[in-house]
Amino acid sequence: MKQEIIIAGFGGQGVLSMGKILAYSAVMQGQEVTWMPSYGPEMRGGTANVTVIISDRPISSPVIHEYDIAVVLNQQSLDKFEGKIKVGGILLYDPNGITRPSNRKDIRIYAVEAAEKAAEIGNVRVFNMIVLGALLKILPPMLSADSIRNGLRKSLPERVHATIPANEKAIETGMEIVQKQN
Amino acid sequence: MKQEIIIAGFGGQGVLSMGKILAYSAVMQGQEVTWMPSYGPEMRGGTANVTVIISDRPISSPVIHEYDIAVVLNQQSLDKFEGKIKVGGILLYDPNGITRPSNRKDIRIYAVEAAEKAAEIGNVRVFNMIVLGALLKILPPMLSADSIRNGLRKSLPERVHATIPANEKAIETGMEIVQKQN
Amino acid sequence: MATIKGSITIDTERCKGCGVCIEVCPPQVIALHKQVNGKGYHYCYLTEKDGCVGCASCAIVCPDSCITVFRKKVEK
Amino acid sequence: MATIKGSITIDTERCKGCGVCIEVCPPQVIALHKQVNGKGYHYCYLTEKDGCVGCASCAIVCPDSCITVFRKKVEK
Amino acid sequence: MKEEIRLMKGNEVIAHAAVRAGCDGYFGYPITPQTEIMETLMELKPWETTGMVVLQAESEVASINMLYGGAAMGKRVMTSSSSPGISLMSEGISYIAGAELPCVIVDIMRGGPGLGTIQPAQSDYFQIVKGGGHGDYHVIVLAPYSVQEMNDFVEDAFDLAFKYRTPVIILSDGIIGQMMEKVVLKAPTPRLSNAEIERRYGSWASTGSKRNGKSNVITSVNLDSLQQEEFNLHLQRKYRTIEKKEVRYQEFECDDAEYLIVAYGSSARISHKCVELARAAGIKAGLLRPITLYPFPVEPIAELSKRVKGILAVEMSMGQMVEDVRLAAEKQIKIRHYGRCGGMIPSPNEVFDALVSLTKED
Amino acid sequence: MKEEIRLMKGNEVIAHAAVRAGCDGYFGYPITPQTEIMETLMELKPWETTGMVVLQAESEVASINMLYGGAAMGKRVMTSSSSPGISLMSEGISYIAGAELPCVIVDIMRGGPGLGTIQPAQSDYFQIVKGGGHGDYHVIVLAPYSVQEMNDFVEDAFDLAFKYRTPVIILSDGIIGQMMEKVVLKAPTPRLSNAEIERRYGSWASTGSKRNGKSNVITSVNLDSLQQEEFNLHLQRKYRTIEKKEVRYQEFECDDAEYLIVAYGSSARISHKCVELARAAGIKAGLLRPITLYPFPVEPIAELSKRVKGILAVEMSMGQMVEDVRLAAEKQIKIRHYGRCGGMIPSPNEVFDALVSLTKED
Amino acid sequence: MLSNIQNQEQPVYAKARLLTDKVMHYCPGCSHGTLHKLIAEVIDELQLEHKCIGISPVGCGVFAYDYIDIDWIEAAHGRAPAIASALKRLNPDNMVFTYQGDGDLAAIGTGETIHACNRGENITIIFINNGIYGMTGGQMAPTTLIGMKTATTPEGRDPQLHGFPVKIADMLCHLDGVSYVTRQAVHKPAAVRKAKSALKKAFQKSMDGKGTSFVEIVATCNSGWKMSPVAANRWMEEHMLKQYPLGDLKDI
Amino acid sequence: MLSNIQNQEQPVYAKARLLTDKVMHYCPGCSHGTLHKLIAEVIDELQLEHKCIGISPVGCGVFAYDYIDIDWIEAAHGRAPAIASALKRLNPDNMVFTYQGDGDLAAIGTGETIHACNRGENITIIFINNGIYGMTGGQMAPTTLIGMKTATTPEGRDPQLHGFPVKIADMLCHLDGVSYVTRQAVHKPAAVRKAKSALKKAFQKSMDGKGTSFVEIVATCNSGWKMSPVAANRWMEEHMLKQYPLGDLKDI
Ligand SMILES: Cc1ncc(C[n+]2csc(CCOP(=O)(O)OP(=O)(O)O)c2C)c(N)n1
Ligand SMILES: Cc1ncc(C[n+]2csc(CCOP(=O)(O)OP(=O)(O)O)c2C)c(N)n1
Ligand code: SF4
Ligand code: SF4
Ligand code: SF4
Ligand code: SF4
Repeated sequence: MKQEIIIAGFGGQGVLSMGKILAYSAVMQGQEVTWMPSYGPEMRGGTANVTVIISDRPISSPVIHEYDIAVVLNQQSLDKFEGKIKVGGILLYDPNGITRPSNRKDIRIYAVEAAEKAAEIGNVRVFNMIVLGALLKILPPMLSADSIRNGLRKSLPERVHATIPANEKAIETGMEIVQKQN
Repeated sequence: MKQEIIIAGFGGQGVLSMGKILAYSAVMQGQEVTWMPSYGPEMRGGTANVTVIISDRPISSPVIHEYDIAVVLNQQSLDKFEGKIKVGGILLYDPNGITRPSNRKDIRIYAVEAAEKAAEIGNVRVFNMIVLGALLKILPPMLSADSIRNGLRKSLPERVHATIPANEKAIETGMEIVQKQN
Repeated sequence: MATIKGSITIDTERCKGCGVCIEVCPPQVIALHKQVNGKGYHYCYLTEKDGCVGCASCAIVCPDSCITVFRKKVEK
Repeated sequence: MATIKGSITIDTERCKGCGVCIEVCPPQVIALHKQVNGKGYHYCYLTEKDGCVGCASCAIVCPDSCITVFRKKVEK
Repeated sequence: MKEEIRLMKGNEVIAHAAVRAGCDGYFGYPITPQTEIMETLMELKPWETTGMVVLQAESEVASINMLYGGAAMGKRVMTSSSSPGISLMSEGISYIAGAELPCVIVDIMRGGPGLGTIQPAQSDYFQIVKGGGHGDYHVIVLAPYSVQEMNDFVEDAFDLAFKYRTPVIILSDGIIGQMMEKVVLKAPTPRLSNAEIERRYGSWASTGSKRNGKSNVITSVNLDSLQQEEFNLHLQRKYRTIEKKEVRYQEFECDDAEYLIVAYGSSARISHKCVELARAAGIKAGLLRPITLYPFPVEPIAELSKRVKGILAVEMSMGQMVEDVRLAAEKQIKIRHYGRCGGMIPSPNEVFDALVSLTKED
Repeated sequence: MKEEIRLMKGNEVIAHAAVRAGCDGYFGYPITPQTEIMETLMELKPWETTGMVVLQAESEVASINMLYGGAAMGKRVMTSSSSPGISLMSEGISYIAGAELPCVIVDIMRGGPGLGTIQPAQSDYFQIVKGGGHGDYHVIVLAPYSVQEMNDFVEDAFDLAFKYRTPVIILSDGIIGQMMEKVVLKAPTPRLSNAEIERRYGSWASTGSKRNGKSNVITSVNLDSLQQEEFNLHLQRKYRTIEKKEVRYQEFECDDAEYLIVAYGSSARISHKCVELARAAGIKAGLLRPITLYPFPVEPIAELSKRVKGILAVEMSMGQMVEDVRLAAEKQIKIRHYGRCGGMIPSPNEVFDALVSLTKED
Repeated sequence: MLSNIQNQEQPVYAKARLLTDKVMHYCPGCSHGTLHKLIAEVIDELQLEHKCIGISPVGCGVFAYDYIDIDWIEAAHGRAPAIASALKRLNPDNMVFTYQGDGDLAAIGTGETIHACNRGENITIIFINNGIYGMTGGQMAPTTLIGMKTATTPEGRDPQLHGFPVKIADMLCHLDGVSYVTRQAVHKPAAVRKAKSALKKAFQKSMDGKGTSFVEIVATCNSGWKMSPVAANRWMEEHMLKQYPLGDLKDI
Repeated sequence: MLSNIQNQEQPVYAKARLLTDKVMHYCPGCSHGTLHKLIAEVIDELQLEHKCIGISPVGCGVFAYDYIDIDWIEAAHGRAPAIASALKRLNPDNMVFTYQGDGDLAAIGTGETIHACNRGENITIIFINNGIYGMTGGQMAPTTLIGMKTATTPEGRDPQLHGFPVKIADMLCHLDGVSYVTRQAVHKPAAVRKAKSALKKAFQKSMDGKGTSFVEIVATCNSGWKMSPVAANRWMEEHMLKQYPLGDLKDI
């Protein structure tokens, strides 16, 4: 079982830490992972993305050219990665940032109104957790709820552990509100 | 016609400038020369030497392992270069710095009491010119008096040109007092 | 008596919503908009058309040179 | 009355004949020798055996630590 | 601290591994994409636990000379930087080699020349492996290809550094430095006291102790050419030993390979995937991954070059390591190079295409 | 100033040649064995005649960056140093290459590594020819072997530098730098005005003039990897042109040679003598002397390697250029290396002995 | 009424002519932008557009060349003053200035700064002191205040471990080659106006061959400081200006 | 009588115990020799022989390790303070000092000097200011006096071309990490005695963790100056000490 996932959006949307929680959850379950970010504090603005590979066998290249799943949080990212989703793969997006949705027929498309929901909850910080929840929901079943809980705990620095319940709640919310589009 | 000459002594004995005058004289006569010094202001004291090659054909290596003529002005230099004089070559030395003269039979040996003479003249600065005179005397005849005069003029910076007559005089003295030893 | 009337225009696509201009506006007539521009920033705008005194304070401190200031003597 | 009598020894092979000691010797009893040492330097020497007052000035300024100074109280 | 499984960036791991390897001091200057090494150390505050010193220097020139100092004292010291910063260390590295001092330098390469880009590259192979500084010297170069190896090679590097009294460079790039993988952090090795250092490695370091009345001097200057030559020959003998004993490499699917890819570090990761693609496509490809770039795995490549039909050197550069492959390969077989540069990362399918072209040459 | 015959040190000649070549500025820092270059310039006071600037910098790092500045302005600028000083310039050289700027750097090599010795050596071949700095770049390297060439190559170097917008390094050593030979100094070329520079070389320099309303920017940074890669590929194309068009070498007695010596700079002088000794002893030896080390004379060596029985690479190093000889030589002929190091100079008879050994290997 | 004014009148304040239309890459509220504007204005007002060469640093200011439409040279980290020295000597008619952050100028470039000043190069050095390394993500700079938290001093700068905040401008006053040293800020309209006069004076002195001018701008890096732009300006006023008080330090 | 005194008494002044028997490579009359002696004496008197590490420079002092019998590290040109910083931090019990010429410390090593001082490293920096580059054959140093002839200023240093003599000690006083700055000489017995006390104080402060001590020794390089040793001492007194007056500059 191997999943090759790209998560992409604006810097500041929490793309990298979402990827990290996902990856850590897999580690907690004894799987192999690679988490490969775009980087560069030397460059302000622009988009950020992270490639997460989860596998039960050692992973060769952390750099890949096509994905099982793409999570895109703005139009630029959709434009960039839409064509790189494998046939039969999954696209997950938040309609809020998207002006021209995908019309690929050979993939499964899901939407999650995470930005809207976060605003509704009154905590924009949990935006990426809602997206993560949505992703976990549509991911082939490989991560147990326990692993995710542990992954979350391991990923966040001690000083913000107080926010864990809110985050867990948001993940659940995401799982609930994700919607198939095609 | 080619002459491979080493001149060696203490730093401060004027070894390098003696070699330069010799070399410049050859240049004035249209010959090829190389002048290759030991160097290093970064190293105080110790011995200095210069290899001068004069030839009517282009010179390949400025670095050589045996010499037609060796001019040595202290014991260390004699010890170092005595064995590197070609059979039939020439050794010139000032007995003043030498405690153990050479007993090679296969070379011609000359002495010049340059230090003594310079002290006598009352101008220690001309010491090396006296040695140069001696060397010119015993060198195979390849440099005209004119070339030497020109070489001297070209070698010395303008500001010391007033000393030229004294130097020329010293060269003549050297020519006069050089003595064959074997 | 003549008073000075002013006005500003703001290049809302250049604006990064830093809010520095808001701070220094003496009559306090600049604010951040609820909407965001193409880069995702809440841009600022003049809240009271007639409130601007044309002092140019906002424009002087704006790091992104978004603000153009106009001024006119108006006979009261 | 007791006076101080001094004396120095000079490591003539170390000496580089710089003459710095000569300059600072209050009774002026050091000079450069006409002869040279193994390195070709005119080394210095004490010119008047009884002239040294043992002040150590020469030794203090000697860059090459060539000079050893001795001192003794002598009853006059 | 005990053995632990963590998910971490390569850069962070270097910091953790250094503390756990009993490193005595780290000296560095910020530069992307490796600044997390120093930042992690500052978070870890090892001066409060193991006593390790962590100092942000005023420049890379200062860092490398601090390293020189610490190494001269017999301490386990480390610095890290990226391409332009490493260039500034050239004189210092030559000094450290010339004074025969042990130390570890981590280079997380980015694209050059000049200020270039902060994205990953492998275009400093010549600089690191052939010698960026002046003089006849070598440094041992380890090329990790996973976050786990970023961990493991730190202690290995210190061991090699002290065994041979030589700088060891861990040569990696922005991919391995910035990516996270699962890593097993080992239980810590305590720092050594001066006395222990002396017992283990002999008394050559300038610790100030003058223990047996004999003072130690660390220097790289010798104005007597004969002595300097002798010293150089001594260095060369040491390098011959290293070339004989310390070569490390890994082979994947080489046994029956008809085509060989040679690649190190992150390029080897990507090439590994390419081998999977090739095998899936029925091409008998294999990968030889040099782990030590100096000493280069000359023998194994020579051996394989007798058996395969072609070799593809894959680097994120315009062709540097390929020269060593050419020098190693024994007969006139086809040797091709595939590279991206300037921060561009080759994807496995590009490498696959290059491999296919190679198989199609007559 | 007019054409003149003089007896001069190689170092002095560099200074004279620079002034006569219309050099606009020299920036340097003292280091043996090349300080006479700056000293001679300070004696010549060209600022009073041609207007050339001569500045003693605070360090080699400052020198190379002054050079970068002058070059960015489109001026003919030069620096000089010796091994450790050149190491300190590594970052700057990479920047100059990365910004595609023309300049001339003179390196009078001494023995390393570290502070080493001030005596002659050729142990910085790797550093200079393979790249001391980071990134995929090359510099043109000229290796004079006489004082006359020290003169001639200065103007050549400026011409090449501007033709290709690249740094050119004159790579010499303490022998050629310190020795005197007869030299013909050519009549001076006047310095170019900004307008003339623009006419000749185009308007890329940052002169401040913004003549046609367009501002010029000199930079080596590009955070967009695709663009940076494109730039790198552009550089590579330039290097291919240089490799095709600018190779220079000289052959002595190679026509009927059975044994070939390859040597550059002062080693070539010594090896030339060795060829004389060999011919006298009935050994058909020849010498190929690379004049450009980059681009290396690959073709001619490849050609000769088909005909001769063996090749001896002679360098004052422990074996650096010999790698390029190995890469160039086409078939499996014997290639041996003879070198001295640490300031030791091989004498012609030593080289001869090494050649004789080679002839005796069957 | 409003559009009325705008239509009838020339603007009294508008984007400087020499600023390009490119949106600057700086974070919202960053002092770099304000300073760029002033430089563009001063060059224009002194009619130096066709004489000016700017040297941009390695630091957030690296791309200054994209924003001010004059000739530029991008320097290696810390070396701008060496480059500027060469330029001005090679062509004394040019107006040459460097633009440098505190890591660039006061850490890695200390030597180049001091020696250009000591030689009295007729250049202007503009020094943006924001107390942090912005571009690399907020590490300690030599100018970081005691107690200030950065990525490499997560518990605040402790002088025992990390040394003291350096007042480089004060040190430079000692050098005979230096003719003008001033410390300014750009957080308020009045400060901006003063900073502009200072820049103008510095440029004028450079063109008049008076020696080196050094204009320090105490600045914010709200990203690095992890504050809002407005809060950063306030923090700067309260803390930075205590250590780095504004005003002329030398003027001869 | 003479031999009498010598036999009976212990010498009142003799070659320092920690000086080796090796004849120093310095030119006759060079201040380096005198200073070496003082350092050897101070280390002995403070009983630091088994704690001391000296960092020798690239410059005439490079072989200091051959003459003072303690542990040494030979630094790259200008970098001694960086090395010393690392040593002292890695082993605070050590007494660490650098020994640096003016080219080494005030030209190429400016950055390392200033930042070690700013960090307040508990080391002593000994600075031999002879106004010239001795080892490379007498080129201009940052400290060369105006008008002084050197190999690179054959007509005398002209500040327009070559900048001004740098008073680095005065600049260092500004740094909060610096606890003691003094300028001394070794040309006369009284000066030598004072220089020795200054060194002692500096070493003591380093061991007491008071911050950085900086001991400048105004010195001669008679070879570089092309004077006899005695004339050089006189010239130094008349000219060098005017620009570089002796005494303590900071002591906290
Ligand atoms: C030789 C070298 N070292 C380090 C770096 C990494 N680097 C880029 S910018 C920077 C410092 C930026 O800080 P500062 O100069 O204060 O400017 P700011 O970004 O705050 O404006 C550093 C260390 C580099 N590019 N080159
Ligand atoms: C990187 C580097 N640059 C230059 C040199 C050459 N060099 C050796 S000593 C020296 C300067 C010596 O002068 P100073 O520091 O004043 O000491 P002094 O010899 O006068 O005691 C220089 C430039 C070097 N060895 N290394
Ligand atoms: S100061 Fe400028 S960028 Fe900031 S909010 Fe106001 S207009 Fe926008
Ligand atoms: S001071 Fe010392 S070296 Fe100089 S002359 Fe006197 S004893 Fe000799
Ligand atoms: S990181 Fe700091 S200095 Fe850089 S642009 Fe952002 S606010 Fe400005
Ligand atoms: S050159 Fe100068 S500094 Fe060096 S030993 Fe001689 S007198 Fe002393």
